[in-house]
Amino acid sequence: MKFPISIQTQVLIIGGGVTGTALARDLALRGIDCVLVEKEDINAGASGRNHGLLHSGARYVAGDRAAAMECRSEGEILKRVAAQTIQDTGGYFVAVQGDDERYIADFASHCSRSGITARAVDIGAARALEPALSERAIAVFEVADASIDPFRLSLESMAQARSLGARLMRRTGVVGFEREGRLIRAVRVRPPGGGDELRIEAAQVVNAAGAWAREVAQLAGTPIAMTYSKGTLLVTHTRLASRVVNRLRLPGNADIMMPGGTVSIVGTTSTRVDALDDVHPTAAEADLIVEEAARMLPALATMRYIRAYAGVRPLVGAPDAADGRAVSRGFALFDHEDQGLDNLATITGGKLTTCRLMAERVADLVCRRLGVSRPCITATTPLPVAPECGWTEPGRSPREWMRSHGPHDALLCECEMVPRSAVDTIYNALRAAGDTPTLTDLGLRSRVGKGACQGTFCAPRTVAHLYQRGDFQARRGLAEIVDFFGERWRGQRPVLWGEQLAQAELMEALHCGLFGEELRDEELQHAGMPDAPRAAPEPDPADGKPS
Amino acid sequence: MSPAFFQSTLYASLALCALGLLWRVSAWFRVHIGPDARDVTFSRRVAAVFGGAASALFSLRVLRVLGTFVLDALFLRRLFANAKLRWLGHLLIVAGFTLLLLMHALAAVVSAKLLPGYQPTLYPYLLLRNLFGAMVLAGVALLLFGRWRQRRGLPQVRRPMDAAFVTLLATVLVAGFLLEGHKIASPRAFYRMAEQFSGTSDPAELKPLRAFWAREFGVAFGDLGESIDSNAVEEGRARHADACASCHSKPASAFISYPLSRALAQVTGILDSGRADIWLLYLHVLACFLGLGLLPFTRFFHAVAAPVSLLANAAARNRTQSVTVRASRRALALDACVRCGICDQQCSVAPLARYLGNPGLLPSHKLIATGELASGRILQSGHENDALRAADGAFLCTDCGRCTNYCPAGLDLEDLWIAARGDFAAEGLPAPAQWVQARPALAWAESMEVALAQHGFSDPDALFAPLSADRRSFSRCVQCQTCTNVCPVVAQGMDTEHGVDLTPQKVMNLLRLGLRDLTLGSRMVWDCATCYQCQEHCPEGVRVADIMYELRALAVHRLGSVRGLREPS
Amino acid sequence: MTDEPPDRFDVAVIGAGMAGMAAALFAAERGLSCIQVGNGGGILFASGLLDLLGVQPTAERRLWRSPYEALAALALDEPGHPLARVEVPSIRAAFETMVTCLGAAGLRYAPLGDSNRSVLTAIGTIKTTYGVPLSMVAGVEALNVRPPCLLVDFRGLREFSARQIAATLGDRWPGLRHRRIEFPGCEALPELYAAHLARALEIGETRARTIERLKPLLEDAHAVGLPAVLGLARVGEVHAAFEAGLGVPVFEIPTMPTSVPGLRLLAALESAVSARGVIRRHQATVRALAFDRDEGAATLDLEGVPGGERVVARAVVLATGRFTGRGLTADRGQVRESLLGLPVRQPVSRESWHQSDFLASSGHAINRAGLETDGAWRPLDASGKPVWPRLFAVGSILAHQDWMRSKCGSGLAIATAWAALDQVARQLGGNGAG
Amino acid sequence: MKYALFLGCKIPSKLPAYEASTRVVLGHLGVTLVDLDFNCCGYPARNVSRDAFAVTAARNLALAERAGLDVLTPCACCFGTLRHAIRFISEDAELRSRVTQALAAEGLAWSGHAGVEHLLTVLARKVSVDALAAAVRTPSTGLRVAAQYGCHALRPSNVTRFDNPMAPTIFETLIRATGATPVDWPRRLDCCGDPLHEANAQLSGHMTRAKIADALKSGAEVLCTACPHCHLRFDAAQTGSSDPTIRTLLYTQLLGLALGLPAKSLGL
Repeated sequence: MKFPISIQTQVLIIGGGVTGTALARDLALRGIDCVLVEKEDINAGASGRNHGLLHSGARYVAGDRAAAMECRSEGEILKRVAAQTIQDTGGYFVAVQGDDERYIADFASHCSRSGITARAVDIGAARALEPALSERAIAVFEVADASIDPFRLSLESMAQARSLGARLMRRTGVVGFEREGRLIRAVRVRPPGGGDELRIEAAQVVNAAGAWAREVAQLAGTPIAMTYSKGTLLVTHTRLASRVVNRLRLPGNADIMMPGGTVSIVGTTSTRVDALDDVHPTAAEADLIVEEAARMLPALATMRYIRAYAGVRPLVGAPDAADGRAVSRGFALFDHEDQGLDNLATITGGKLTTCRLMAERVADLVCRRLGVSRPCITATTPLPVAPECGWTEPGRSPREWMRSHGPHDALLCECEMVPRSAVDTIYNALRAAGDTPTLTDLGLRSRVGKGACQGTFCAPRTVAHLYQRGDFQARRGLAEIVDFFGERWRGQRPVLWGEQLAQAELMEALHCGLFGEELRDEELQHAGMPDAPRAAPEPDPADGKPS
Repeated sequence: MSPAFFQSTLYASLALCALGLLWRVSAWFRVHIGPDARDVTFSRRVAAVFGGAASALFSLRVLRVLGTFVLDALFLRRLFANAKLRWLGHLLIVAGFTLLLLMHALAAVVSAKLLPGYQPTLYPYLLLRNLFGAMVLAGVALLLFGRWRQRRGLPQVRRPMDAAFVTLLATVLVAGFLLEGHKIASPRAFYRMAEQFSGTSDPAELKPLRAFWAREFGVAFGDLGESIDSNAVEEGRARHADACASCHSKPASAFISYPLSRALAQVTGILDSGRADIWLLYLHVLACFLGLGLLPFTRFFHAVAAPVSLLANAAARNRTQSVTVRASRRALALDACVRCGICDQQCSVAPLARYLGNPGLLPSHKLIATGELASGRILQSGHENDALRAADGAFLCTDCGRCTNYCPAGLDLEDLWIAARGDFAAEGLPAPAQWVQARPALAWAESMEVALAQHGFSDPDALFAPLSADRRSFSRCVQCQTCTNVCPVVAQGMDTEHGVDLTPQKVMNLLRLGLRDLTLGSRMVWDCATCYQCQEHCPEGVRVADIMYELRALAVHRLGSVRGLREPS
Repeated sequence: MTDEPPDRFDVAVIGAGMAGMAAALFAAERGLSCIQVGNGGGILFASGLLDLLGVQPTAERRLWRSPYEALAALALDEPGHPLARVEVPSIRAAFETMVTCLGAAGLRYAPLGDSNRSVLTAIGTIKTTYGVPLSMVAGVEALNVRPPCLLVDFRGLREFSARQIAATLGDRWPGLRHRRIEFPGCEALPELYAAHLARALEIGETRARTIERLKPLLEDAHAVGLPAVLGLARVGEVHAAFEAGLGVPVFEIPTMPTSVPGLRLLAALESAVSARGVIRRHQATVRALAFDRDEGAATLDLEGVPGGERVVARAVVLATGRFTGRGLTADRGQVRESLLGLPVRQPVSRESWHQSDFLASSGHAINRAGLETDGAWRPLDASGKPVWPRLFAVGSILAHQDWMRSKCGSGLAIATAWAALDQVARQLGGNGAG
Repeated sequence: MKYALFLGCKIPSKLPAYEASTRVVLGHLGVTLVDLDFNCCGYPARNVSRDAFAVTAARNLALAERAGLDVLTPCACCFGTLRHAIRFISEDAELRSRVTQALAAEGLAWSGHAGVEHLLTVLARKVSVDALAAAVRTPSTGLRVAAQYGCHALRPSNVTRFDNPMAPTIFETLIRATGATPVDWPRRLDCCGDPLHEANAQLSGHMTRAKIADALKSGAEVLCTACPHCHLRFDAAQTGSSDPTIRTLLYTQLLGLALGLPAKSLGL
């Protein structure tokens, strides 16, 4: 039999969301060697499918004081150490006619009890500053909410971790654990493109797979109790307000409107789901959000929406697991020792705002187990800016492009004005790390395809550019475009009415009507060009100069 | 008044006047207006002018010049054509003053020589003097009335020096009439004359003459009883006939000063004891001399400059003239403007000036600003706003040429405005399209952010940019690039070394992204040919070109408020 | 002061996509006075290729050599399909008339035969179409034979990469080479736009310099393919000059919208209708459409015109298109006909409008939504009767078709416009023969 | 037929021939022209203030309305500007009230009545092409003429209502009426470059020269204009230029000659 290749490391991190990447950075900063395996891509799960709201904590003051206070302190820390990922927009809590008077009355005192400042604002003044607010508003409080870019946060955490020796393996899913007594000897993973399995031998294994933590724990034979809650959000065509606007009531549906750079993000919903695969937003959820959110911000009823997305919140604590060791009600850290494992830890639950703290807690556990005494310094060490990581921020690329565009820097994406130089930077960085980037990878790391046209024009332009660079060969571009639209389409479908429906029709007219992408193989047959033996991707004589 | 004093003050004021004239006239060859005039030297300009004058003198054009002098310079034909009332007032003043000057001020050298037996106190000279004075007064009244009537909301140029000069003028006239009025009624004057001509000043002895003068000449004797017996009067008439009649006609013909004297009769005693005759004389004469000396330094120098301009036009061989000549004509224009304001009324952008509240658009104001620009005054610190507004005004001119057509002084104002625009541009105050494009769009955006942080902007979107502020204006955009494809300006990017910085479609996208400030300073917005191809072709009905106009207007205000004097251009 | 009465016309065509332009053109050809309202948006997005019918049934992705056989199949599978309701001779006549008029307006097409043609697209796929402009027809031949060929693109024309096309077909077309050149005079520009290149190539000097840059790259090429930028108003002249200069057939490949062929088609159609006296109102929309109940005439109130405008027409042709054309609008609940609120045949709920797979072969249900008409192309009201005896609907607003999947966009527009105008002429007592 | 003649700023001082020929030709065709105390059409103000532009334009319209006349202008730019003002004022109630206020200060009012016509639309639609053709005495047969439409008359067509903006025919029809032969030239609908001259002389020059070259290439002997801006721009670009030049002619001159009017009276 064939012995699979083995990789050695001190710590294996499973899951490349905000927690996993923060953990990789934390460990790397403490001088610990680690490998991060991610079955898809950075922030592919809930980490990339949320508002991008840096909570002041006020949202939880009534229901969950501990979480509220965590949010407050963590929010302050991140504003210090990861300033580049944050827009300090400030936020309003707004109640409209018909909302619970009682909750409104107690709100301020609840906040002060959690040490959160909420300043009552005169409604007229508030509407002067945020004209989009409903005239049916009956109470407005100002809090220290801010917007944070989770992609930039994770990408830059991972970038620093890598610079300190950590290794990232994208599109590498865990397939099994090799246990020996109370220890996991190795974790078996499947590399990209489904090649032969690899073994990763690590002294410690951390399960930071977010919603997938249950499956991973299951594979390790240490089941944990978790439930899933699906949340859907909508992205508007233009930015509606300058501040975060929260509904002043007990957390419910569609009560946060988040200004994200040049757009606004509205949501969320919350529905129990049991399966994790094929979680996508539905028309019904979109309708629910529009109707509910329009009560705070009436313009949302007539707004053009460009897409929707859905994420799954991992909720810890099902009936049987009243877990005493949970560090907080916000998130859960399992050491699995009672389940007979001494080198596995699972960290899940929690929220974007507290990801650094979650990483710190699990890193402390891992260090204790490894006998490493170095303290956590992520609360005080600024997160370094990485050139390839800033492009997810809406509205940044236009400025960058206008500042630096030379005669050879064309825009590949017009809606979000993403220049070719940005795409090259991102692409080269991924290549430098031994990756073979896809169009979707570029989309995740930039605004390509995120604008009004949802890729109609920018996808072909970007692919043409990648062919020109010599990065794409043969029919790969077609496949990439098809995948890219597949991914984009799930997000567009629920919001296809009004102007965005016209936009989608244009997209279909171009990509089906003209390019006939749905017939890409049939047309070949039809034109008498059946599949020929694939010629080796020829080295290109043309335009040797990097274009 | 001692002749010595009179002489010395007269010569002093004459000297001052001469110097002033010299200084002002030399300015026509010194002052540079217009970039093209920069390198035309003083001597070349002098040479050109005298050369031109000479060539005119020794050609048939001399007739044209003479005609112009009579019709335009003397009888103000051009003014008559456009403003009858003002023409009349102007003529009254000029004629009245000239006649007073000849017949009264220069009596010793003119009247005395030309008119045998001339005596200022004889009929009809009393009458005429009053008449001429009255003409001047009437003229001034007419002009003031006309000026008040023509305002039509247009602000007018006002300068202290001019006001002072008008007051001086009034002083001369009023003092003159008062003096005359007082002398008619003054017993002191009577006694002085009696002494002089009948050798006695004894009231008893002069009783009859006094009676006669009191009755016939209105001398206001304080001590004369109510009843004057007619015998005394008759005796007085006889004595008058041989002693006084040769020099004195009845003053009743002085239709202004005689009634004045009646009015003063009550206070004559006081005035006499106060020697009013002396100080009124001083006032009258000194005011005249002061006026004479100051004349060249006031706008009334146009009395010299305007005719020169008109004659120069007549002397000119053809309408278009060499830079050398125009250089001097521009400087001359600054002096020759009579501030009649006809240009302002005719100005085709006058309504714009009213609505924008910027008189800098109006010719009369532009002329002043041009002068101050030439002297550099307007560019000194503290005047930044004047300078900016003046420049704004200068560049909104449409070169319609109406001001030139109507100018009574025959000034080529159009040429002056074009020259002035050149100077404004050279001083770093070019047309908006230039000063905006002197900085890259991003630089403007950043300086606006700073300004916005300090103080908001005073230009509500609803007023300046309703379309670009309303997301519905471009929320229909489907990114099809049609606007860019049909844009001739972007197309021209193909054969110029640097293309436009943004395309129309990128501008629309920046608006959609809420980054409007990034567009205001962009070359695309300011190089837009406004040909409306984009808007006409847009399949989604986005009003691209209308929005471009809006962005320019918004830029003029927002960038204008953060722009420094002298943008690098 | 002029307060004129509203102008009167035989026909008012609402919409200026392919169907609207065809309707106006055919109306004028039949000697009817005509006013046409709307922007040429739909045409700007066109590729210049005139599809008739390529795929049937779409679910099976079955491609057809002969559009007329495909039509026959369509008639069997989907008798309700608008194209299936037009007589084949009418379809032929309509296409012939259309290409003749376009040719007269300077946009010449290869003779229409009985069969579809395969052409290359800008992303390296192949498209089945029917009417092909002369400037592209050499590409059809090249694709059939696949001799050594050269594809050339211009640096800066972002959505067209010769290398991409060559790579995508490379293993099936070994002799397909690619090169990138600088467009003369644009060496310093980051972005080029097809229309500007097209206009630049109408200038002899630029054209000559471009040809000079191409010559050394020819080598063994039997034909040269370029992005569709060979002139805008002078395509024939420019194309001929390239073939003469290079000594081999030269063909254009249509680029992404807004493409030069789209602009050419728009220009040709506009001058065709304009030359035939059709009154055009661009950037204007019909705010209100009222029918005189005693069936005399319809009154159209236009907006977007200062002070508005009112015209009267004896017949009205609705060619307002679908969602991009704004003939149909959808809110979250349902699809509406924008102008008159006519009943729209549509799927029950938004959830069922679109498939979860963008390229799903069966196509999206909403694409088959649209207006129901009677045999005379008259839209029906809720009770199933014609809304007004002389209100007709043509083109993509009609129900029971998915032109994007069937590759029948132009066919649908041209054929239904022709058929509807037959009815109009009949109703107005004009010469229906045309 | 009676109109208030709106000459605008350029014609009287820079192109008197246009005023002369317009008066002579229209007089000859029985169109009465009335002169009112008009001011600038408002165009320059569009770059500065929407309101100032609207008020300035509205003042002219108010004057015409007071005289009970429609406006006829030979300037494409004034024509477009006045039509735009009508649109802005009619679509924006707040603007309308500000304009009304400003006009009232001068004792003026505009109810939206006075219409605005361009010289060519009056000739083609009011006088009618047939009437022109009938009046022609000395047709300029065989003269190949390129029609310069002028952007602001043509677009945006919904505002100007001049002709089909993509494929206009009115100018060619009018040229045919004079017996001359209109030539088809690709760039006939392009901008002449004049509006750009202040902002970017180089760019403007390119556009002007491109048009002249295209007209020549298309075999035109005469470049016929109906706008002072286009006309002056073409002349300016050709004076002292080494490139081949083309003769420019105002349409009123072309027509006047065909009507047999003395060249001198047409400013030729």
